[in-house]
Amino acid sequence: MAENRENDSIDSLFDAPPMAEQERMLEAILFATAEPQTVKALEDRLPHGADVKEALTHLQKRYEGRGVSLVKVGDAWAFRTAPDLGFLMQKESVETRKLSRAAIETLAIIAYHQPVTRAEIEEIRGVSVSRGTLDLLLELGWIKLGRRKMTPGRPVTFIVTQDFLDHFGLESPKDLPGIKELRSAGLLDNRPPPGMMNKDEDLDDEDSDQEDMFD
Amino acid sequence: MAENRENDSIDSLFDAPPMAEQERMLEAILFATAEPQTVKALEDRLPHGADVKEALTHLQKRYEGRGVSLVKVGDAWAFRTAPDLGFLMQKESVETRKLSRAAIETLAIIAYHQPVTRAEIEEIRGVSVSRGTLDLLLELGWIKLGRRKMTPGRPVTFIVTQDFLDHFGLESPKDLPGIKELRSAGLLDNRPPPGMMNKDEDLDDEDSDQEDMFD
Amino acid sequence: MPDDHSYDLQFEESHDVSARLVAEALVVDVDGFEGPLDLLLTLSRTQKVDLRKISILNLAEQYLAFVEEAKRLRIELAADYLVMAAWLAFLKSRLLLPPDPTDEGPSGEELAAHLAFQLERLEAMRRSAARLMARDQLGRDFFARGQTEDVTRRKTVKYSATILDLMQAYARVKTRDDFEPLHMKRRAVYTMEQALERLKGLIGYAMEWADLSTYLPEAWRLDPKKRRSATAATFAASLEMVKEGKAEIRQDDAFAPIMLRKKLG
Repeated sequence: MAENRENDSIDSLFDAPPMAEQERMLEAILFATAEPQTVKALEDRLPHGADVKEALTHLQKRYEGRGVSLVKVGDAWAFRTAPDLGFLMQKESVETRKLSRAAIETLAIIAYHQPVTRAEIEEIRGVSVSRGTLDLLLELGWIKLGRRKMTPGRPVTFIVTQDFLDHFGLESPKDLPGIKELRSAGLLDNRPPPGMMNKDEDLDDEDSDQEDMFD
Repeated sequence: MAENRENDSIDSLFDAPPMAEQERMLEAILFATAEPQTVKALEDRLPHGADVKEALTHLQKRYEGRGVSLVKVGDAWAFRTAPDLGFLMQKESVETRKLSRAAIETLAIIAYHQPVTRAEIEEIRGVSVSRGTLDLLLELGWIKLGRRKMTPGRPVTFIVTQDFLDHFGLESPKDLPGIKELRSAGLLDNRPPPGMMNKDEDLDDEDSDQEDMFD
Repeated sequence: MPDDHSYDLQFEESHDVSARLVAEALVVDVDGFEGPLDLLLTLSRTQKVDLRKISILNLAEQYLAFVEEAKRLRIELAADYLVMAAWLAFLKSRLLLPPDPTDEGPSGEELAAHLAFQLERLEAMRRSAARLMARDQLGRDFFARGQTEDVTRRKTVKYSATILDLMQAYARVKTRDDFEPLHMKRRAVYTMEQALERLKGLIGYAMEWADLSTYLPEAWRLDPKKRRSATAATFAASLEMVKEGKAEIRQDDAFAPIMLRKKLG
């Protein structure tokens, strides 16, 4: 008996730590390691005699339904975000930008002159209209393709959309104020010195770097 | 009655998720990153109406005694492995550059006396502080520039960073070992040499600054 | 100054043989000190008392003995050690002589108290530094998450435009027609008078250097012929403005853009 007890105590010196402690250890290792860990690798790290498989099972259970879960990746183990919370790993930001001068002018011309072709827009603006400007307006859902013109080449036309009307609080494109009204509202005479309002806006007119502007 | 019920259901549409769910979300976010996250940043990422502070408290309690724990670093939070399990992580441990005695003392002086000017550090150590020492501490990200002192010449001050707190496992500079005793013993006072009393008008600056050094 | 540090004003003739021995030992290793204050702190430990109860007078004696010893051994001491020695000699005399009522400066007691404070503070900071470094450290004793998951950033850009923006834009386009038909009809010639007229209106706003080409009227920018004419006219007009002292012009290199701005000052 006495001998037995002695043996016990000697054994216990080399005993593996209690299961709860093994679990803590695995938790810390799996948290801090950069790679998923195989059972073998975990066994090498834990004190001799630890039952890694059992501890992993306990740990997995403990994380069930939590924000992260303990998952098996091939033959290795790792903590991963709970699948239903993946959306939290995306940072969404909304940035409000002003439309470039080229875009707002093109939009205005389409609104006032629809259906209007690209060549007509260019004629009215006096400068070419970049593909990027039209694409942006199409993407915003403010303009769409109208029917083709019955002129040579049957060019496509652009018209404004219901979204456009909604956004600008208009019932119909006919509600847009006319030139006379614009003038009497003082909008036609307050012309800022061209090119001096804002350097960036001025550059837009070249439309060359239109694309870059919206990156 | 009917109206009330309607309001209720509308309100519930905008209700924050239940606390347990908020806790899961924070758990996922904080597990996904190595950097401490400020309460503000966490609030931005959780659904509107979430009570981040309360959820953090719950989460912290949940991890008490585990292999990883939720710790507060300044006004930010992070999961860190329990210090008693460091021995398991030999593979992860990073060999830090051995700091010179001058660097260690300078760091301690900045931590305990912040915001502190270079001249004040020199006054305390009794020797000049080399540019290299401050550069090293800046490079480690443990100190940064604070606001200028309102004394002649408006000298820059140094303060410790969140990285410093994180590195030494401190929740705030108030938790620096022995800081209370040092303060009550007057050893953190900015005591000018006798005969120079009038020159230093920033005397009472010292303690009031302590509070808001992390803004 | 509150006098919460006690120090010994009694000159102790019996000053420690052991302190002398320490001083001699220190001399050999003078490079190991980080300056006079560090040395004073080390010397003060030989008094084997709480730093608050240290005898500054005794310490001054020790330091001066140290410096003497260094001189005897022909050891070159850095200037700040000698400055400290001179100051401590002064302090010693202040502490020993009865105070001179006509003297305005701080008393010996005040100076001694401050030195005691400095020593205690340095000692405290050294202890604190050691305690700080003894703490568990990130990456050594505790660890951050190893497999971080990157947060993907999804940026949504919302464009804003009001009905007013729209109308102003249209007005801008239409006004261009109203006010510039002449240019169209007279085909691709932009006169210097026109350019001068335009530049006079614009130059007041041109605080920064800007490429000459940005001063061209919009309708004259795209068509190469028109552009050439407008560029020539605008260039001539800008020279005119420079001559009048209203503008400054520069070109950094041959064929580099010609830059124009308002004459400053």
